[in-house]
Amino acid sequence: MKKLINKPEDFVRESLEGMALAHSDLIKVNFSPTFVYRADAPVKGKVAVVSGGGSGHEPMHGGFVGKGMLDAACPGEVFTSPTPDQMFEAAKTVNSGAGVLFIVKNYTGDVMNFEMAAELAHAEGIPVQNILIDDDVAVKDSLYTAGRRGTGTTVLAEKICGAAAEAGYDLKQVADLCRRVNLNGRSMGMALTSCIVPAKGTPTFELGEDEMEIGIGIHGEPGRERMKIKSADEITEMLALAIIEDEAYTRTVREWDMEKGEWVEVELTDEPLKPGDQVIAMVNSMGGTPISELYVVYRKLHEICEKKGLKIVRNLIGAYITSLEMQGVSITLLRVDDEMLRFWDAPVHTPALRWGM
Amino acid sequence: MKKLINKPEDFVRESLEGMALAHSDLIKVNFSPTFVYRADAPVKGKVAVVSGGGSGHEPMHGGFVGKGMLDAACPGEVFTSPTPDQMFEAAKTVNSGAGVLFIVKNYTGDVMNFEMAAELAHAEGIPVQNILIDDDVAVKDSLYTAGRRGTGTTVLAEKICGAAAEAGYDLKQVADLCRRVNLNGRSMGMALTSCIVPAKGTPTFELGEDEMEIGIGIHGEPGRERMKIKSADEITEMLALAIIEDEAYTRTVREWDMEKGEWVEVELTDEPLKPGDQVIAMVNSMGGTPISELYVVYRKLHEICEKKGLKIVRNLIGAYITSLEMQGVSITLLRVDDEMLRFWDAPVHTPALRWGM
Amino acid sequence: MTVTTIPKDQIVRWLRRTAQVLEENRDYLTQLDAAIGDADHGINMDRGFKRVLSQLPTVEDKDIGSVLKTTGMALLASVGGAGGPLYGTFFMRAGMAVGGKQELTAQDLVTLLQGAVDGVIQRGKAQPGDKTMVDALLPALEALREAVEAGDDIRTALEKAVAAAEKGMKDTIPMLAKKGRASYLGERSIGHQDPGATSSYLILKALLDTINETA
Amino acid sequence: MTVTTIPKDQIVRWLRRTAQVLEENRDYLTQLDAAIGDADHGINMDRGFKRVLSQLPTVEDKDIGSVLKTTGMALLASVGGAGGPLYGTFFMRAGMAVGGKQELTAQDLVTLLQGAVDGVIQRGKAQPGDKTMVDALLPALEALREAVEAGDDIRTALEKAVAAAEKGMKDTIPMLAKKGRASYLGERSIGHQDPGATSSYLILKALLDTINETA
Ligand SMILES: Nc1ncnc2c1ncn2[C@@H]1O[C@H](COP(=O)(O)OP(=O)(O)O)[C@@H](O)[C@H]1O
Ligand SMILES: Nc1ncnc2c1ncn2[C@@H]1O[C@H](COP(=O)(O)OP(=O)(O)O)[C@@H](O)[C@H]1O
Ligand SMILES: [Mg+2]
Ligand SMILES: [Mg+2]
Ligand SMILES: [Mg+2]
Ligand SMILES: [Mg+2]
Repeated sequence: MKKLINKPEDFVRESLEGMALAHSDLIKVNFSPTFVYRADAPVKGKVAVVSGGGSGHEPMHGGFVGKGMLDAACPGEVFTSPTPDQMFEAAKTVNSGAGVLFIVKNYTGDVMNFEMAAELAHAEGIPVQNILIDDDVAVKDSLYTAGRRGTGTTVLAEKICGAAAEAGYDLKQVADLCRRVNLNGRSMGMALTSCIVPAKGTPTFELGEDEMEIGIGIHGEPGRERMKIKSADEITEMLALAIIEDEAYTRTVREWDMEKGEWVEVELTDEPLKPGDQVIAMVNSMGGTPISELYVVYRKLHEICEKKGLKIVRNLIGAYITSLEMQGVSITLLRVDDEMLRFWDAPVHTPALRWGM
Repeated sequence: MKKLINKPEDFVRESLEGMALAHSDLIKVNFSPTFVYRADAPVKGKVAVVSGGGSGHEPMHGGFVGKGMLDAACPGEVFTSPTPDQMFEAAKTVNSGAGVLFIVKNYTGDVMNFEMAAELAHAEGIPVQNILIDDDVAVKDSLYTAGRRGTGTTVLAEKICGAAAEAGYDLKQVADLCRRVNLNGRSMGMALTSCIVPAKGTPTFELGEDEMEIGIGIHGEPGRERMKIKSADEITEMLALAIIEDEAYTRTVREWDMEKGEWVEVELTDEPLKPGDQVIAMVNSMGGTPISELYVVYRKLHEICEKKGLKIVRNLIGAYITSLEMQGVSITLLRVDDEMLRFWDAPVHTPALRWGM
Repeated sequence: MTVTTIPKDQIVRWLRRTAQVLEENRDYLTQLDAAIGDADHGINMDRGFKRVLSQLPTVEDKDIGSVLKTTGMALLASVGGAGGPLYGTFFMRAGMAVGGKQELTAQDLVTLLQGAVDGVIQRGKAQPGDKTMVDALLPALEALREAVEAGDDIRTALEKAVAAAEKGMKDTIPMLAKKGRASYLGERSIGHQDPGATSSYLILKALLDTINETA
Repeated sequence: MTVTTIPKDQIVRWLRRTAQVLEENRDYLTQLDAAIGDADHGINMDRGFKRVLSQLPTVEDKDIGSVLKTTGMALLASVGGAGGPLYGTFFMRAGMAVGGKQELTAQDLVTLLQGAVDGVIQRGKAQPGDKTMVDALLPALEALREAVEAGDDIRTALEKAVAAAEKGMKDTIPMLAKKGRASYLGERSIGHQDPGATSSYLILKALLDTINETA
């Protein structure tokens, strides 16, 4: 197993310890239970934005804790959703009284654990909202699956909602904005190589020397289709068209009704992208793909968007939501309006994303 | 070959085209000859800082072109030094009259090509200085080799000298500062896997499943020693101690005498690190190693520096000077004084490095 | 020998045996999860039951309900993923179902498993046939109930329950997953045994083996 | 048949043949460079001579000096790495050494190679034995000069020069590199043939083959 780690069981902790040492001006890390939080938390009067998920997707989420983005992040074991006690303790630590938004990627484990955490927070008197991110167009239907997975849009939602919270939005407003970001964001990814979960020590899946996997998840789950490797342009076209030509998607999600103190089912439908839309385009490395290749992908994506009448008004190119050392790429297109764009542009200072300060 | 590319011979161009599209607010790219330059070049009254080298080390150097860092970068083919015409055209484009500093990594090819470029620039009446970066402690002697290679310190030198130029330093001052940064910076790297040069299509070297290469260069050149993979802590210790315990190193370099218009040989000696020194610590991915592992390395590096009485006053952790998709890490320690630190902290806005604006 | 009650120390021994069995099957379960999931189920369950082991000493002298609830809490706070809330709920609800007892009758065992399986279904919303742990648990519960109603002793009833769990586990192989991570695979999930159904079978079998050992 | 002069069109044919030979040996040279360098020498030289091919038509009707200098400039602007400035200098200095001639005598050929090799040594500062292209070029130059001084015709003299280059190339195998990228390997550079010495041999051999073809 070719990794810079010590014992696999120490990997997540040691990585977080390193991050805490490197960014002590921005973040602190709590252990047992484990969570990363803003060094200046709780920030008076501000809604706290909290996310979390399995480790192995770094810099997400811990690398996005700081000014203008997340107040806390709860890292689980590698590719394993964190546990409710982590989320609950994080919420207690960063809640300033204005409440907590949990941004939850739609995976069975994450959903269930964050639901239990919301119940705990509510019982403690903390106003809480859970908003799901389910943007992965590789998953086609929601009736016969656990629904679309949460992938790249998560990064953009964390940035935009973090800025809105910083700007004084209340909990309902931040939650509404987050839901709206999710309904406007779509992603799809692919892998050239499998990653290796440290505790397992061998590749999660085997790909032939000339094979790739399309529609991969961020946990090294097999994707929708395995095929011979194609050129960067062809791959970009497959991913981009799957996103751009995706139909309206309807799903039923559970959200927390703060008044009633119970879960309510909400039906949500998004609107396909259409000519004239303004988008933020993210070209994301799965971890092992260097930025030079991401630019090759961006070049083609730009061309396709132009042809389709989509205007890329901002871009984010790099390794933001990864699968350990997996080689591959994911593309996210987020249709934005002025409000989202304003919060995108707002200053941010976290270990992994920084501008304007 | 598992890469997101089209034809190997188009890789460098297409990657640069993608970068230009993504960062049109910051940079422009010229082709035939190829160079990346600041969108607002030439910047009136400012010394122009120019670097270059083989491609495959992205984001270096093109990703460091922008406000507060490089004025231009000349990318060669993958792992192949660029040619004098690229450097000369870049110099003509960004020279505002205050002259051009060429920051040159010490590889035979880079040195010879930049020397020819300096001669061309001089002939054209452009004041020019070439400063070598040779910081790789894996290379022991300078008498029987081409001398120490230029590695991680290059990134730090480009940031610091870029800020000094932005602050109004004249050519001699920027060159002197660059030389001083080089004499205070030391690096060492290692590889867990080989990279694949696109045009070649197969790994540059073969490493067994349980092997690693210590003291690797950034071109996939074999390193000093091949051994069984060790733990992250042991690897960090090997690299850090090689840097910290390195003796004074003396080399003769050629610098350009602007008055005489000829090359002069200069003997330079650096001073070993000693307790009490303040350092900037860079933990750099060779391209395929994810940031989670870099933090594991940083954790141990921090501990070692503390034990050795070195104070890490700033850090930079990520993929900055890479070897395509190679997995591995390099460590750079740069002893800083107040002047260097001030320029390090100064605002910078480039595709790959950004803070304060 | 007929077994009419399960005393608390056998419940504790069951949990310890489960920890051992899951350690032994760590790679096997993980391998199953690699095929249709994310290659962590065995790792997660092993980590979770190690935590259970570390907490058992603090409740060993309490009642069966406390032992099981503590087990559930330990799993909830250490397993993570889908398995954590599901098995956490399984054991917490099992504990709540039998309350402060020091030993369980055959009927108590039915009540326990009923509470546990109800909890899993409420939490995860899986239907039979969705290719989840429910496909091992529900047949086991039915078999146990029928056997106890028919007058079988605990050991015989459990033997039937475990056989049903094993069959349920194997029956997941041809199923197309509709819940959890495997559901993303669609048709490609067919032909693989569900890791969660497998761990459920192992956990139930560990109870039978514990009883056989002492009986 | 004795060959007493090399007309310009043979020089042009030499350069075309060199382009072809380097294309054929692209992988071989790259493989040699992979062992002790950075796996690009063949790729670089192939790219460089493709550029030469594209520029030859613009100078074909000029003198030999112009043809060679254009070749050097094309290499300088397209090869990069260490090979670029070295072979760029090689051909530029070769061109400068023979100036405006339309054909070369044996003595001209010595002058040409002398200028070329001097240029490489001045630019790269390599000593014989440093395991570089100089180890093929210098013996070739010596052999050529001696043969011409002894009265050999061009073909015989070139045969000796190419043989010396080949021996020099092979002699780099046991050498420890002291210049260029291979020098970082120290002892580990021993046992590998230098890629630059190999390309130098191939370039000289291409000249001999061109002459043999027409003679
Ligand atoms: N909604 C659900 N209801 C019941 N069981 C489920 C559900 N979703 C997943 N499972 C079970 O969980 C198992 C996977 O557990 P685990 O690997 O620990 O979690 P994760 O999928 O989060 O990595 C599956 O094999 C399946 O049996
Ligand atoms: N200082 C030098 N003088 C002469 N030849 C050299 C020198 N340094 C390197 N070489 C030659 O250059 C060859 C490598 O060329 P190439 O691979 O194109 O460049 P790079 O090493 O920059 O990748 C070596 O095999 C050697 O023969
Ligand atoms: Mg998991
Ligand atoms: Mg090279
Ligand atoms: Mg799993
Ligand atoms: Mg080379």
